[in-house]
Amino acid sequence: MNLAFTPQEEGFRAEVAGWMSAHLAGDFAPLRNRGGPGDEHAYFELRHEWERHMGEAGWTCVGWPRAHGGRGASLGEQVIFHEEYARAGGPGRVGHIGEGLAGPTIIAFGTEVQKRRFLPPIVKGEELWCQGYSEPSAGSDLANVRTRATRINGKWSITGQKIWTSLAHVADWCFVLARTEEGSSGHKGLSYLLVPMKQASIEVRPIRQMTGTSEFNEVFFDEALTDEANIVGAPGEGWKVAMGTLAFERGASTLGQQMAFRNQLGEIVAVAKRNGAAKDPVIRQRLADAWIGLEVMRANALRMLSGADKPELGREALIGKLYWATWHRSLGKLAMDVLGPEAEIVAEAPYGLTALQQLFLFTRADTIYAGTNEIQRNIIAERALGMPKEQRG
Amino acid sequence: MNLAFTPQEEGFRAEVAGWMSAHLAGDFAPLRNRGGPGDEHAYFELRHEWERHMGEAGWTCVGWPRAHGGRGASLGEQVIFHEEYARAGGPGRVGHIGEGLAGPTIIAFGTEVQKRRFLPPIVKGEELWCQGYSEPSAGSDLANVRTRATRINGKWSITGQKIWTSLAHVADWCFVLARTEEGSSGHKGLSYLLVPMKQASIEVRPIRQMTGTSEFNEVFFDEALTDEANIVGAPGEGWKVAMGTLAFERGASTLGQQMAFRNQLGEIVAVAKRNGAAKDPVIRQRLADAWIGLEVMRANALRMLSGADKPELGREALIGKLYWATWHRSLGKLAMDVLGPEAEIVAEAPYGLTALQQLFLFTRADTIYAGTNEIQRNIIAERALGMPKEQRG
Amino acid sequence: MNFAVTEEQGLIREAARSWLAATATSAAVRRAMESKCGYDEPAWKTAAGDFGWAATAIPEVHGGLGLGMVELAILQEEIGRTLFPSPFEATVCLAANVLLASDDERQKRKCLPAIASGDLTATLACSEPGGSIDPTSCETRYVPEGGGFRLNGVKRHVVDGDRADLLLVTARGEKGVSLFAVAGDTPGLRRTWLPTMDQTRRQAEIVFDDVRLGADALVGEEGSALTPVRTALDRAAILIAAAQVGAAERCLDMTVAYAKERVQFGRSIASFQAVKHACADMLLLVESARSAAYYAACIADDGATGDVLARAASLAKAYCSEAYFACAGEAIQLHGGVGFTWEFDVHLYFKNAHATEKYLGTPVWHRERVARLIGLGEEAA
Amino acid sequence: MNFAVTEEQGLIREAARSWLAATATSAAVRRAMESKCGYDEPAWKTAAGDFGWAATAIPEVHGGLGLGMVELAILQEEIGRTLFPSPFEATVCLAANVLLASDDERQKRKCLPAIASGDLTATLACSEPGGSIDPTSCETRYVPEGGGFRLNGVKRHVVDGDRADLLLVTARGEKGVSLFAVAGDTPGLRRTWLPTMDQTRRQAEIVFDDVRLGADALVGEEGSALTPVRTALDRAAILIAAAQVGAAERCLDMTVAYAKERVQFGRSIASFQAVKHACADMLLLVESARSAAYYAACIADDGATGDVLARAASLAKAYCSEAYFACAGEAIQLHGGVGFTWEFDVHLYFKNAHATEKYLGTPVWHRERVARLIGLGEEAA
Repeated sequence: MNLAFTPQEEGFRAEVAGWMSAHLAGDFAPLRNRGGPGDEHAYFELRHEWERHMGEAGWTCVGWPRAHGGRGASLGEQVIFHEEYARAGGPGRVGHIGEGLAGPTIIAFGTEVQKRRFLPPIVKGEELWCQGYSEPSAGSDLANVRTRATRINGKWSITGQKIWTSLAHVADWCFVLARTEEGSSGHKGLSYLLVPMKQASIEVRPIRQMTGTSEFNEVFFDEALTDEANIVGAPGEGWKVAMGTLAFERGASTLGQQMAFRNQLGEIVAVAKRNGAAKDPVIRQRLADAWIGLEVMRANALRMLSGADKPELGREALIGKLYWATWHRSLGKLAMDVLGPEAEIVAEAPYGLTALQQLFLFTRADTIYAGTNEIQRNIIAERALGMPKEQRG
Repeated sequence: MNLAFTPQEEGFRAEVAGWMSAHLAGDFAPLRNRGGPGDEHAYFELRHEWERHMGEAGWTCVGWPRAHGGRGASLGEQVIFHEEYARAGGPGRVGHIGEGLAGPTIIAFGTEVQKRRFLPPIVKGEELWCQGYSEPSAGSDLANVRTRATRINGKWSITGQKIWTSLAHVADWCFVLARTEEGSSGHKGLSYLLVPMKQASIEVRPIRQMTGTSEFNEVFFDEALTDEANIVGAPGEGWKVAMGTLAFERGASTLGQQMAFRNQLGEIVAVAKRNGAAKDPVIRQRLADAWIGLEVMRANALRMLSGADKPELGREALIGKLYWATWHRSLGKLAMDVLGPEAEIVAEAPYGLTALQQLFLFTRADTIYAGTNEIQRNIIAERALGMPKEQRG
Repeated sequence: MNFAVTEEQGLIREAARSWLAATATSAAVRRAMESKCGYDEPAWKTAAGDFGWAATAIPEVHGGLGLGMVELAILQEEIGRTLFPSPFEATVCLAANVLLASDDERQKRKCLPAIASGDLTATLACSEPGGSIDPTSCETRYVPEGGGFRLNGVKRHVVDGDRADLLLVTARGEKGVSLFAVAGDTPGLRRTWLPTMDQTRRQAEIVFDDVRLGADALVGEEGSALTPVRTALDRAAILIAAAQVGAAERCLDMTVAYAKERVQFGRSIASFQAVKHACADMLLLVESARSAAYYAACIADDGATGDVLARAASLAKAYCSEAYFACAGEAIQLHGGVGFTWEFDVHLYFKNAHATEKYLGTPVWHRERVARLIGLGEEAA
Repeated sequence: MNFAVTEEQGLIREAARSWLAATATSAAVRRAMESKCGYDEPAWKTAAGDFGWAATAIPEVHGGLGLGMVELAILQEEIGRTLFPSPFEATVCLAANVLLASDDERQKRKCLPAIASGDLTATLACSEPGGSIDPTSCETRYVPEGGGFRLNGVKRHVVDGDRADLLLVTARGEKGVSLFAVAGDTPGLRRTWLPTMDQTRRQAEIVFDDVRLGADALVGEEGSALTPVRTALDRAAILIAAAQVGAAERCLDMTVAYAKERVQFGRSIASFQAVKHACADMLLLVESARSAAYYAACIADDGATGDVLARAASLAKAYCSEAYFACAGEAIQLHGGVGFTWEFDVHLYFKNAHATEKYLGTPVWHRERVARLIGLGEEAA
């Protein structure tokens, strides 16, 4: 057990920092500290350009195996990469669903043909992905999938509705959990399909959130088509593959997320010092608590990733979502309390929120999407502690 | 809606205060601020003497109707009585189970003969009561009663075990919920029996609590007897009567309890001023919060009692137990945090706790006995909000 | 002593509730909050004038109904329940209360009847950049000039400050902090709407740039503003607390209704113990908040001022603010995905909970004041 | 960088856990805590001497094993799990650390081998009435006298202060705060056991009444005590945090086991969502506390001192203290009635959670220190 970086790792740090300072400049300079949840619309095209630029230089998918086009970075190097990326103000990545979810799933469960077809465009930042799991009537009951897919003429034909799909309006591909066995229910009879988004039989409707912006979408599939070969895993085994994807959500990409959190906390601390809130003993307690919570979150992630070679998910991995969502939501409220009465005033009429207001409002969604806090507690109790499952009605 | 006291009520206040200052003196002086949960053993005999003394002067059962020997005090007068009793340092009452639970139950559900037999000794402070509801295997599942009673020769013969029975070792009578219909289960087939405690077939074993003291007891009934007439309500209707008793637990006696809380908070504030903790901004927040919580608790009680003539229990009555137990438990922790490192040091070896340490440890039981916080939340959700009941296994 | 609502108070509540249920629908509230003026003027005229809401606590001698804080609290609770945007808070809770607490019979005669009839809207312009609600920290200055006064300074976070007909303004002069009644259209006044996260309540900044007032603008004696302003702020805080009660209860009601109807895992989610317990905790907060707000309103109706009123106001504002915020947050959580959409109403309450928590003193500020008032002395130096 | 336990560390843990499971049973812990000495002396000899626990982090040159804070944290986690009463905390976590952090090679040569072998017990006597853990607030005084020193003052809340063989005592003289190695049986020393709520840890008051010490009692230079004492306090705080992790996890394990076995309403109470969620929250706290404690231990093993060590120590102590207290409290709650009996073990952990939360700085104290160390400047004057 050792948290120190080796000289070799420190060399890698210098390399990342050097590249970032040289390249996040010029035309890319406006991207500093932009994008990410709550700011996903900012400079989208330019950020896609940035993604391709990173891909060319080999800075996407740093944790992927070299065989699949990644950099094969060690844990220490991944930590360093995310630290330096954030320190330089690297923008929210538009390719994170491909790099963090679709790609690792295809690496783990896909065919060689799929790997050759789909991985390189992710690594190069060329193709963007979105996730088609949630459905309106399902909510946290992820297995309650009503979207159907049937095989017709060498194609899968998909009909149904997905919801809470971020980046759907810009994505090239969507991984869709669809029911392929008629009459099946629950976890059974589902398949994991890769579906091209740019087709007329798919309609994307943005959902307006409490922030006034539209981070999420509804996606309507009306006999949308994809090649028969674009199924990951066997037909009917979609649930197993989908659970694999969710596990990757707990992977190294959390380090990047945490660096974004660090920047947010830094901004709040700066506000507190500017407006005098930093002298308030109660605010000081809360800022210190937020800092402690973030460091502990990082330590949790390092423990999880240090044990990533083990077959089963450690208990520290199961708590990740509940932990960060709850911490982040508190941070949003803390930001407002540091601001005091000025917290109310938006940046521009009629409803242009400041970054910290976005944080405050958007973090209320954090404890809901990708498994509510309640569902997370069920999962922890059932999987980590072996307590009885909730009864279905 | 009006919280001001009338001149007449203020006259009553003077009367109570005058009596207390004249009588809680001399031989009774050591009783000031003693007794009550966590200190129930202190001066027990003298406190029983005090109970009789109060009874003679007409200061027990002040809220009971005059017809049953009470004082028929109005809400305002009851508030005043409890305020002045506490202000004078009146000791924890040894007759509170008779006055608050057994008596009101007999008034509501008992026969005339029972009223004549049992009410006067309660009013006079002569007979003490205890409550026989909980059983070891039942816990919060109050209806899971295994204690059986059968009718033999004009008597009820009772066999079984009760637990968490305070004052069992000193009580003259116990109201016992027993199963009188063989083969029945749950709420059905129970009867509410009044059982004399001073008989050889009843054994009382104290339970040692985490405080080192024994507030509660196990009570073993081995063919214990009581007269056939000592049943309240019809055979098999014990559950309804018992629920009535629980409702009385939410009655005016909460005012007395709250005055005891007020004295405790006062002591903690005094400690804080002595040891400098009162200057600590975080402690100040918590002390203010405790004070606010107590005042709100009082306002809840006044609302509940102001609507006491209505048939159904108001929502403000259903929250009472959850509210006070949670508040009180926090107060115990606050007391320790105000004391700082000295909180650890007991009053005398080997395990003689200070009053505030008793408070800290004993209040952990508050959120458990008489319906855990979890059970209280179930009750609130189901009765006040009409949400579905928990399924039985 | 009796802490139950009287029959008359019950009727006031029922009338307000049923009218608001029909008038301040979700669609109407959204229309009003996005409109230029920020509220539905005809509806306000009906409520303030025809129903006498604005007249409630104004003495009969000044054209009012002569009722009290409990009745105002009832109206506020119902207003809060629907988030009905209106000048009620600024005009009735703040401005009328500061006039009532002053000893200036002339100004009362001049302003109160117009407020009572619903013809005049008003506000109290007291807070300044930085947002302290203590009137002693006033940095807006005045100097006597030609029999009248000249004002300079900035007020900020003034509720309805951009639209109220009459501004009651604190300013500091040689004799201390004084109060002035200033018409909204006085030359030299720059009023700027500050768009806010909670769109149901309006804030403004008001810049006084050599604003000249006549001698008759003064309210009370020079230097006498602190007491009436503090009384009005405390009474307004109690009334904000009452609005928070109604709004918090609406969050609970929406949530319970949604939970009963929403099915997941083959069950109504209302059958999950986690949902039940969260709702039970909300109920505890709602009912306790109600007790807190009406307790404080009764204290105010008993004629309390100074520290006694301050303690009751702080109790109510601290408790109800946190209760409301907790309920609104839990309401979003239990609504799940739809809870953070613009389409569902929950977010309106959440934003209002946040706005009202910050307004007229945060819970932390009020607890610190309580700490002093219950005898803990001053904070550490 | 790797944050997984090594194979060797895993073996240390397994050995400690299995021996403690057999040795520090509930009955044994209760026997020890009620005994005159407060711990099981033969068991301590076995662990400290035979197993080398006391030698763990002492350099090989002084008779130790030359391991580090992570290994000590592992032992503390296992000790905490059983509440094994022993001199480990005072002797190894406090006293050895202050000697190691000093630059006095003579004292190290003299004391460390005896500590490493388990023959010498020791403690750090630093805190005084009022309980501040900052060594700069030291009011115990010394004056040079006849080539040695004379001490006067009172130490309080000294862990093992009544029974340790050797006391490392801070005292203030003309040259600042100095450290002295004082034999427990030195004349003039009055050591009084202070019986505590948590009976598994012992506190004492030590009165220095004209205690005369030889010149060789001094540790390091005169006036040089602050740095080694602060380092030792921070390292000890990290090790207390590690013990809290093990104890908190034991609370969780006891609770889950009890919940699975206890039937109410015809169901295992582990099937109630409220119980499941409470246990899930406990697990989150336990695992995060583990991360916090070992993170800080790694920082210490990287050789951190001063502010970097302080920040890590405060993080660990604040987080683990609150996590443990929450878990112990929840454990009582979920055990229901039996949870507050003397017979069940839960109360032992609850009391220990409270005692260790207060010890070496409360969470509030540590957070305030963190606030300063993350650049928030000083508190308001």
